[in-house]
Order: sequence, then structure tokens, then C-alpha cells
Amino acid sequence: MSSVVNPFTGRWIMEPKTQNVWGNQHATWFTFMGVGGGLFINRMVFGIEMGRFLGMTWADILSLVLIGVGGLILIADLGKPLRLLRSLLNPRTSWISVGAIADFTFMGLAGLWTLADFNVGGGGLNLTGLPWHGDGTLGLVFQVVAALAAIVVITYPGLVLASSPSIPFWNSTLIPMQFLVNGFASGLACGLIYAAIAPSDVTGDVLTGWLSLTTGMLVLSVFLQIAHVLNGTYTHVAAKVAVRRLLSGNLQVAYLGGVMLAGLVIPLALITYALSASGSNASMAAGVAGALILVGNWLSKHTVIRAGTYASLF
Amino acid sequence: MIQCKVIFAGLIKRVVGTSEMTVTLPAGSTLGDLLADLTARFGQEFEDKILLNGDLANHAVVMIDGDYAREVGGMQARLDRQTPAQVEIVLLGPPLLGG
Amino acid sequence: MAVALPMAGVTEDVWIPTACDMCYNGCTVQVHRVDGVAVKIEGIPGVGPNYGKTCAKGLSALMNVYSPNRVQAPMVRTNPQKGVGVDPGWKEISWDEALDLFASKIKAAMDKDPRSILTHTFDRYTYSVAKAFSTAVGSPNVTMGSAGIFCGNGTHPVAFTLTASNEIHDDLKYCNHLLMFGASAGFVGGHNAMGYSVEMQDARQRGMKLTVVDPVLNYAASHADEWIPIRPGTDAAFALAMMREWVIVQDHYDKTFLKRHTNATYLVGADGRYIRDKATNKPLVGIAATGAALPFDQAPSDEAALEGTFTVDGVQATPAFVVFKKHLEPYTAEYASKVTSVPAATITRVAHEVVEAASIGQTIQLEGDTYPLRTAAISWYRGISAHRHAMASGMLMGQLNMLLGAVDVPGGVLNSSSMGPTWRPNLDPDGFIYPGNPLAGHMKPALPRRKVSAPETLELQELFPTSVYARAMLWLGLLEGDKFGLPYKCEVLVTSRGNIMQTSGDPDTMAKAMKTIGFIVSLNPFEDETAAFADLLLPDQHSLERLTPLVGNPNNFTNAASVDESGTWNFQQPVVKVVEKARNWGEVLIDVAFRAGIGPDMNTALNAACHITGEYQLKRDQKYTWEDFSDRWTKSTVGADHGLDYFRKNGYLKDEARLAKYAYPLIHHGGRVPLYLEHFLDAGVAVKAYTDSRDIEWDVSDYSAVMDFQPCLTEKQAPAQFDMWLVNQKLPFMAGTYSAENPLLMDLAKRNSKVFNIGINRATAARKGIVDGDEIWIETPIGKKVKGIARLTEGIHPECASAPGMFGRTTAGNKDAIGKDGSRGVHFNNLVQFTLDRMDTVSAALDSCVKIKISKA
Amino acid sequence: MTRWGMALDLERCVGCYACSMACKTENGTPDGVWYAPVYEKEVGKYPNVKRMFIPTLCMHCEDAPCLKACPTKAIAKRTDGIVLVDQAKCCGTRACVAACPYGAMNYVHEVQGAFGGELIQLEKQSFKSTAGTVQKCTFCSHRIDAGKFEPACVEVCPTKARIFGDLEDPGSEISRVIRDRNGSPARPEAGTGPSVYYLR
Repeated sequence: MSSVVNPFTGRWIMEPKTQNVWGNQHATWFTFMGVGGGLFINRMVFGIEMGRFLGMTWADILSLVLIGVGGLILIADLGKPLRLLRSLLNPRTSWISVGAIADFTFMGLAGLWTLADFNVGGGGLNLTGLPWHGDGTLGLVFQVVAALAAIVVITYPGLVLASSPSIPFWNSTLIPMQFLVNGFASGLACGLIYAAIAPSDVTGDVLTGWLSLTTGMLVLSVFLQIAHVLNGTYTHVAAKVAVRRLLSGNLQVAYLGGVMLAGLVIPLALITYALSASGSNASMAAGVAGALILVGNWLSKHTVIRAGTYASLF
Repeated sequence: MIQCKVIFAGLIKRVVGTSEMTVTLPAGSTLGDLLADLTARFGQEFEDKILLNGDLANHAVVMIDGDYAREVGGMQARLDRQTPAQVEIVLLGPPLLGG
Repeated sequence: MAVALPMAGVTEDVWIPTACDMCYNGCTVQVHRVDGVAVKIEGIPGVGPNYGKTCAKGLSALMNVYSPNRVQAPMVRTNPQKGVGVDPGWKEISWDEALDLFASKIKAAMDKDPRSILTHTFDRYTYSVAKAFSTAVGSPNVTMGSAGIFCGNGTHPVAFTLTASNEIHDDLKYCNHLLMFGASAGFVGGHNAMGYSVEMQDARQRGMKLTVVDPVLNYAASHADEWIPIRPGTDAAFALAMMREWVIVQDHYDKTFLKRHTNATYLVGADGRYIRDKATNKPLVGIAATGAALPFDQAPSDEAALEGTFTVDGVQATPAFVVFKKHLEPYTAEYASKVTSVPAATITRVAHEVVEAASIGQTIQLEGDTYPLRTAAISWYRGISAHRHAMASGMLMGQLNMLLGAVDVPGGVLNSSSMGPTWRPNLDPDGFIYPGNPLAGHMKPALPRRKVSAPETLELQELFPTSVYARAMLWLGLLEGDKFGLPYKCEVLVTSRGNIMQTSGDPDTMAKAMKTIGFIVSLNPFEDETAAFADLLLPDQHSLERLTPLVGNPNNFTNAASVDESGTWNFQQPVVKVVEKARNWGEVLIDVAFRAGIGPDMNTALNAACHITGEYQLKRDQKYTWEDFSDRWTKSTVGADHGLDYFRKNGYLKDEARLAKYAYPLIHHGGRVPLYLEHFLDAGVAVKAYTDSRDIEWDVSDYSAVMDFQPCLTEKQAPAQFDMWLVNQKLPFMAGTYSAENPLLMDLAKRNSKVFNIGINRATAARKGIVDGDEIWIETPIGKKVKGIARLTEGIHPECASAPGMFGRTTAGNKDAIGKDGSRGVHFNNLVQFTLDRMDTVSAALDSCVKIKISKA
Repeated sequence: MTRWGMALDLERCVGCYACSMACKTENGTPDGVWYAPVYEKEVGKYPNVKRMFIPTLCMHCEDAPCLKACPTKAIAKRTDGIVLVDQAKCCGTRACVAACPYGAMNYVHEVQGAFGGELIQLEKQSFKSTAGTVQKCTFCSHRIDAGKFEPACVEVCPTKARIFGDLEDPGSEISRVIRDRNGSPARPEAGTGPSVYYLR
């Protein structure tokens, strides 16, 4: 990173300026938090457990790991990492503050709830006796609050972008909605990958259920991407610059090739094929689709960040 | 009679070949008379360098007893304010200034 | 020292008044020093000449004084081989060793021929010490260096012609329409940059119309009411066409001014010379009513004829104006349009607008006197001056103002240094004005007429009787002096505060000239291109480390203030000591003079050069400290109670307010200015006689009484594929090469998109398939080829490309300033052909018309 | 109450960078940090073209997006409208840099001197920077608090293109000049309520 970051003062020409404040680390922790949040909620709502390990579902473990690692990347990227806790102080107006609180809440509650499933078995350590284990009233409370926190964790990075009056292409509610949809889609994608890894564990109609759910998410995601691009084209000249970079500029391959084609269209095709196919073909197709969805999710964060363009003052 | 101690500095030294000499002039002589006497001794080149159209050239600086000849009468400046009168004749390099 | 440096640990917080010299305007500033460290520079509110305003250069000067790249100690060269970019192999020595070596070289040169010693500085304030040093050693060779290669040749001689002072500026208080050729005065550039910028903006807000004629949309043009792009080197054609519109087409010009204040009415014969009265030898004028001819000072001016023919003792004669008017005939707007690329309609319209705005015939009452009021003026500077026919272009600019009568009157162009008791110019026998102010006698006016003689100076000054200097000829004197009859070779060059290698013409030619010099001493804060040719490099003090008396002086052009303002005396005092061994170069020269045994002559020369009189004069047999000398010089000039102690406490001294009669002296001195340059004729004959006697090819065609337009030689000789001109323009935040040592100014240059690249018209670039940011080759007909970076713009003439500032450095203290691939700009001067046929043999300007061919690299 | 503001006269600014440099030396900013840049924009087609010089700085917005985006409350608005960053609280998320529509926020990852490498004595004494935090124009609050009611950039401008004063005092020069020349802020659609107005 250069010694000073101010996207405006590179060339003192009055022109739309490309943002260089956030880069791929942000794309990465945005994605990790989205997928992590999606996994937890999908496990809770659709029971996508992806198998168990020491009593805990893989979905819960992965969700905690992903959001944890995402948080570490975020912290490492801070100018003053040791002042991390100060970032909880301004939830009233700062989405990062809200997100930080949600991160800690989720890690706390989801962590405790998952621990309550911990059972080595055979007389080893068994924490299932904890009062908030499983779906007891306390257990449900922990899960619901953790789930709400997870939704915030998935969405707040998008809200941070959307709250910038400076970058017209970011300043749209479509971005947080994209983050939310991508979060769920990615959660499901993990399920599909699991179905490919352990086909026996995922019966035909369960897989069909997941596939149709994913289809819904992908269609919604396609719609949101197109809406965002169209919105960008007609609202502000700086947004038009961003869109031009996505469609025909330096981000064309990553956006059209990565986000739209690899991340959405091909998975949709594979899923449609998987719905009609059966057995190992279906689960294999589903698995590939899932992997592509995850890649597409990272690329959508990467391209939206890179495309961010400040409006020129005159 | 008036005694004048004449000191030469700068480019004029090459013409007169010395840096100092004493000249005696009739009473009531002016700077003009002194310069005419020096021209007689050192030739037309002396006058060409010091005078322009009968007056002191821009870059010829003549000082009489510490005062600028131009400010104490120019060619008609008197030489009897102090005995002996000290006359310094300095020919400056070309005056160049500015961009 | 005035404000003593604090001991360590003593908390200190002081503001110290001094004068800046990041360019040569000498603004008054104050430096904030906290615990011995200078941390900020500001102007002093309301104090001239900059009225509290300081430019980016002045504000950032601390980065020069504190630069770790400064020369730290005296160094002697060990590598005898010299060349651009060749490492001198510096070896550190002590000051005593260095000065003894220096003095020995001076003594040896004086024994051989004292004229072989050349002293150079562009340090306007300590300049008199350099002049005294050269006088003391007995050499006529003292120069301001390359300044004058481009800038003043078409300005200073014209300023003397119009106002008997070496500089002119426009009266922004009353002017309603300013037509500016090739300059950005009033936009933080040029003389009295800051003070004049304040006045310019007030005038613009008052509604003064500004029209700028320049190939580039420079800083003035971008704020003008109208920018008129013009092909380089053709301003003269534009001016001639305007004059034809006034005199022949509209018959609208100031006849009264011509009759009273010019030689338009002087009768001239067939040979173009004045017809003189037998008895008084005064030029005669013709009286229309009676047909009689009388000496100009015995005829009532208003009755003298501008037209008609007269016979004097059987000889046919006409007023000079008839010759002047006739020579305008071919310069139709159509002809000028073809030459300048400016539409004919624009030329005629601008001519009409300006003469209307001049309100010829109007008067104004000021301080009890009635002055002519001419509310339009034409101003110009380096843009028209850096050309093969600089004198002609400059004179035509002056003549535009004469035809409007806008000379030294409210609203017109004004003198810059007539102040105080000696403001009134003298009149020469033919009635023409010449400087009356001894302090302004620092340049040579063309009148009273000067004789041509065998050159004694390296700059061949004696062959330029109508120019104020001949600095551009330095290289010719060094390389071919013998051909011109110069009886000596240059043995020693003493150079300080001026980078002649980089600011002259083509460095390869200058390198050859520098290598003819026996011994070069560079007194320099940084090792620049000139220091790289030195045999002895001595660390010079920065302006914030040194004591310099009398930086600002009201009689100087950088103090050109309008009416009721006043000039300001200021000085430099030491604020910090950064390089322990650095010394003030003026003090070093005095030291060397004493070591070389010419101390007494040095003191006498200092008295003469610095105009020190009476009790303050330096006694011949004493050695004075720099401080004592400075105090005497200050008191002798400003008064007994305004010595160094006064300035240390107050920092500056506001001079008396400028009276209307000082600002507008025309009606008070009643002298005349030559519209018809009769004195040029004899000057040309004399120069030709000398050059013929030495069979030197020397073009004297420009020594004519009326000025014509001629295209630059470059235009005629360049093959077709060299289809573009390269032009250079200045920047408000960079000056010379010194500011490239300043990382903050370099940072500004990098962020400003129009500095380290080549500006090309967008349409022209499209035709050549060049895109913004492309690396391009720039080639000249004489084989120079350099790389640059293209930057497309609408703000330049389609046939031009711009290489701004003074960049493309090869040697510098700040290594970041050196960039071969064009990333640190292209060195414009490097592409200028530096040969005799490209020089104006009347004003000694070097033609900066450069034809180029650009292509994708 | 007082609300400090500035009017920038685009007809008077000649792009000389005096303000940019005065600000940099007044506030001792590290290499690469310019609180008061001056941008350039070419307007029009040859030969009817103009070079427009646009000075900018922190607009000290009424509804400051940087203040809202900052998670650590390191950014606060004084009662006189000046928005300040407390480098002791900033944890360096750079949300403010992204949120500011005017490019006024500078994130200093490393504090470097103008000569590269180690800081020189002058810089050691005058720099007021903490690596890993952001810093920005303060309307020279230290000068205002010391009774000099004119930021360094305003005082130095040679063409009087910068006017500073109290926006809430209808009689002040700045209020008058904004009214007379119907001054308007840059990017009004960003809705941040800037205290800086442009006179076109």
C-alpha cells in the first residue's frame, strides 16, 4: 500500500477518480463474512448441516471459522489494529460499528451455541448438557439472536459501501441486497459442494430442494446485478464511468466473465441439468455449480469495490 | 596651484598603466580641467573611456574627496575643497542587471 | 548576528523578518523559528513589494535550506575530463586551501591579462559585489549569465526607449483593455509577481478587459476575456497589421502625442537621416501652414507637420511619420493572418477594440495636474523576445503604445524605476529621454548614441550599440573570440547562483565553450549542471543563512507599484545555520580579492559599484567584515538611521508614497521618444564597418529606422516533415533550475498534469495517432532526439507542442529531478539551435523557434 | 453561534498553488499529504477554451459523512462547525476516506519525509502525524483559537480568491459575497451541507 491513500490527489485534474482506499483484502473478508453468515442461517432454516464433527455441524463450524478469519483479515488491515474495540463505539451512524458489534455478537452466541453440541463421544468431553443446547428456549434464543447478527454480518459491508455519498455507483440499496442474496446463495453453494463430496448423505429430494432454493437465489442475484448496472448507467456520470469499466473497461473479464457467466449463468445451467439428472451426475453438477457460486461471490465484491468511482466536483 | 592625488581603479588602469599619481593644476581648476590634462597625457583613449558627449559616461564613476563628482557639480566640480584633493577615477565593468 | 541562535534546550518562538530569493523578486517575508529550527515562512501583511502574499516557491524555501543534498564543504575536481553528466570526482579540501588556489588562479590570470577573468551571477542583490570584483581585477567581463538569452532582449531596450527605465509595467489602476503578447504578468509570474497579481485581480474585478496573444493557453490566457492562439515568432506581423488599421484604415491614433513626444515630425531626407539645422545641429521639423523648417525645440510642437513634403536648402525632405506610415502599407490584416494563423477579422476587431478603449484625447486630474488618460495598453515579455528578430518585435510593441499615446500616462505602460528625487530623466541633444536616476544606470540605453569599438568583452558587447546587453554572445566570445579581435582567452570563470549550462542554448555548444576556460569556480548550494564543469566547488549559503543588504529597493523594477503605493527596502538576515561550512559568496569574493593583493582596489570598486559615499566609504587600506561593509552600504543608500540594526529590528522600510508625477512623468519631463529609429541607421553602418574589417559575416539588416516582420530562420530552413513548433512557457511554482532541488515543488510539478510532459493539441495528436500518456520521440532538424510523454490538451495552437519550465535535468543535488525518459520533463533549451545565424545581431537574443517532428516511441 | 465557512472565487484563482504550499507548511503534513490541492479542468474546445482552476479543501460539512462513517467516534464537529479528527482515537478503517465526496481525507500508512527515507530536523519538529491514522484540513483551527481568524491558505492567496468568515453572520463579507455572487457548494447532490461555497 502506498504511504498515503487519498484517491483524489494523485493527479490534480478535475475528473472522476478511481477509489483506491479498499482492495482485495476487503473483497475477501466481505465474502468470508457473507458465506459464513449464509451457512449458519441456512443450517438453522433449511437444516443444511453438511455432516457433523465431534457433535457439531460442519455448517456451524465453517460459519464460525469463516467469519472469524474474515474478522482477522479486517483487523490486520486496520491502520491501528490494537484500537479495534473502539470500532464498537458509533453504531448510531457507522455501519462498520454496527457490523463490528454484530461480528462479536455472532461469534459469541453462535460460538457458545455450537459448543453446546460438542460431544467427543464415548465418555469424553460432552457439553451437550449446557442449558442453551439444541432447540430449548435458551437454545432458540441464542440461535435467533445469532441469526439476526449473521444477517447484519452478511449485509453490513454492503451497507458501508452504500452509505458513501461520495461514490455514486456504491450509493445504492441494491448493493446490500446483493450482499444478502449472495450470502444465502453461497451458504447453499456450500451445501451443494457437500452433496458432491458426500452424495450418500444428501438424498435426492433434499438435494432437489437445495437446488431449487439456489436457483431462486441466483435468479434474484442476476436481477440485482442487472438492476445495479442499469441504475448506474442512468443516475450519475461517475456511476456511468464505473459501469463502463465493468462492461468494457479493465474489469470486463472479471465482471462479465467471472461474476455473470461463471458465477451465475453457468451455475444456473448446471443446477437445471442437476435437477433433471440423478445420482452422481446430479451431485457432481451441483458441486461444481456451488464452487462457481463461491468464486462468483468473491468476484462480485472485487469488481464492485474496484469499480467504485468518486464523482468529480465540477 | 592645486595638488590632486589621483587614484585609478578598474579598467582605466590598463590605459594609464598606473594606479596612483599626483597632478598639479592652476588654482580654480575643475574636474573638467583635470580630465583634459589626463587626456593630454594618456591620449584620446582615456577620454573615450571616461567621457560620452562631453559628460561623464554612465559606468565611469569619479569621486572627489569621497563625494560623487556627479553630485558635486560634475565636470565643473571644484578640486580645492581639501588639499591635496583626492580624486578616484573608477571605470566599472558593463552595468548588467535584470533578466 | 541579530537574533542570536538559541543554545540547545532554550525554548524559543520568534518571527524573523527577511527577504526571499526563490526567484529574483525579493519579496519581504518573515520566518517562524521555534527552538532554533525554522518551521514556516509567511509574508508580512500589507508590506510591499508583495503586500503579505508569498508564492508556493517562497513558502517552500525551507526545503532548500534544510536539503540534505546541499554541498557541505569546499571541493576540488580530480577528473580533468569535463562533459555533460561526467563525474568531476570531487575531493573535499579546507576553505583556506580552496581560497589560496582560487586567489592564485586570479593572480595568474591578472598577470596574463586581467580581462580574462569572467564573473557571473544571477543574484540580483549581491550583484554589485561581483561587479566590484571584476572592476578590481580590471576586467570588463561581468554577466548575469544566460538570463537575456531569451527574456529581456525585446523588452529592456524598448523600456529605455519609451520610459528611460529598464522595465515597464502596465497601469492597472486605470487601464480598461490590456492586450498582452507572450507573457503571464499579473498571474503570479514576471516582475513584482505577487504585488502585480493583487493589482491584476482588482483590475479584472473592476472590469478591465484582457486579451492574451500566445501559442499556449498560459496562466494569463486562461483567465483572459479572449485568448488568441498565434504561430510562434510572428507577433510583429500582428502588431504591424494593427498599426496599419489605426494609421491607414481608421486614421485613429494619438497625433498630439506623436507631435509633442516623438520624432514623428522630424524631417528626414532620402537617406533616412534627420535634416539638421546648420547652426544648432538640431533636427528640423516642418510647419504645415508656412512650409518653413525650424529646429524641433523652436517650433510649436502642435503645428509641426506629420505629413507632406518640405524642401530645406534645396533638399527634399518629409516628416519621419511619412516613412513610418508608408512602411505599414503592405501589412494588411489578410497578410498578417496568413503569417500568424490568426483570422484577419480577429486582427481588425482587436485593433478596433483597443484603440476605442484607449479613449484618445481624454484627460484626468491627478494631484493638481492634468494628465492625458489612455485607458488601453499593450504589454509583452519573453514570448516575443526570444526570437531571431527580438528587437524589431519589441520596438513594434512599444510603437503600438506610442500610437495610442499610452506611454507614462494614466492607463498606459509606465516606467518602473523613476522614484524619489532623481525620477526625472535627462534629455539628449535631439530631445530624447535617457535615464536620470544613477541607481537605474545599471543598463545601457541606446541613446545617447554609443560608439561601436573592437570587442573587449567576452560577450562582444561593443558590437551591440542599441542593445542593453549581449549575454547570449558569451559562448561565441569564448569559442570564436579571436575571430572578433578579442585579444585574450577566458582564463577564470567565477560563477554563482545561476545555472548557465542549463539556462543557455544547447548545452552541447555551451559545454564546448566552458571547456575553453582555464579554471572555473562555482559558488553553489547544490551541484548542478554548471558546477559539474567547475574545477572548484564552494558551498554557498542559502538566503536564510546569509546577511545581504538592500535586497528590495524602490528604484528597482521588482517594486513597480502603482500610484500612492510605495516601494519597499528589505534585506536578508541569517535565520538558521544549516551547512556549517557554507559562506556568503559575496564575502568570499572580497576575501579572495585581498588574498590576491587587490584589496585596496576592491574597496574603491565597492564604493563605486554600490554607490557608497561620504563617511561610509571603505578606506583603501583597511579590510572590513561583511557585516561592516553591509552596514555602510545600507546607511549610505537609505540613510544614517536606517542601517543594519534598523533592518534587523524592523526587517523592511516603506519608502515615500509614489506621487502621480513619478508614476506618470511624461507631461513633466516633456522629452521625446523615437518612433522612427534614426539612430539605428548609423549604428548599423558602424557595426558593419567593424565586422567587414574583420571579414565576419554579420547581418545588419535589422538596423533600420522602421521595423518590419521577418520570419524566423528556423521556419525557412526546416524540412517539411518537421511540421510542428516546440514552445516553452514558465510556471508560477517553479523558477529556473533551483526549485527542482525542492521536493515539495517537485511534488506539485508531478501532481500538476501539465509539467513533466509534452502538451499537444488534441486534434493534432489524433491525426498522428498519439493517445494521452503515450511515450513520444521529439526530433529536430539538427538531429536532436529526445523522449517525452504526450498529454493532450485543447489549450495549444495545433501546430505547437509545449515543453514547459526548465526540466530534463542531467545533474542535480535532488536525484529525483533527473529523468532521461522524459518522466521528469524535456529540457527545451537542449533542442534550441545555438548558432550565430539564429541570433538577433541587434539585441543579442537567441531564437527559440524550434521546429520538431513528433512520433510514437 | 459561529459557523466558519469559506468562499472560493473561481474567477480569481490562477492556479499558483500558494494556498496548497502555505497549508502544507503551516500544518506540517507528511510527504504526499496536501490538505488544499488546486485542481485544473479544461473547458471548451480549441480555440474557445479556458483552464479552470478549482481549489478544494475539507468542506467541514454540516452533515459530515466522514463523521457518520467513522466507527470509533474519532471525528467530531466543534460548536463553530469545524470538523476535526482525533488521531489518538482513529483505528484506520479508512471508511471516512471512502465516504468523503471531496477527497479531503488522507490516510497516512507511513509517515515519510519529503526527501524520502529519514525525516529531516524541520520535519521531525513540525510533523503532527500518526502512522495508520487519517488527517485532514482543520480550517487552521489552531490559528482561529489563537485569534487569527484567517487560515493560512486564505492569508496567502495573491488574488484574494479565498474568503473566510462566519456563515451565520449575515453581515460578514463571506455571507455578502455568497449572496451577491450566488455562491453554491460543490456536489450539492451529495447532501452533506458543506461550509465551503464556490463563486463561479
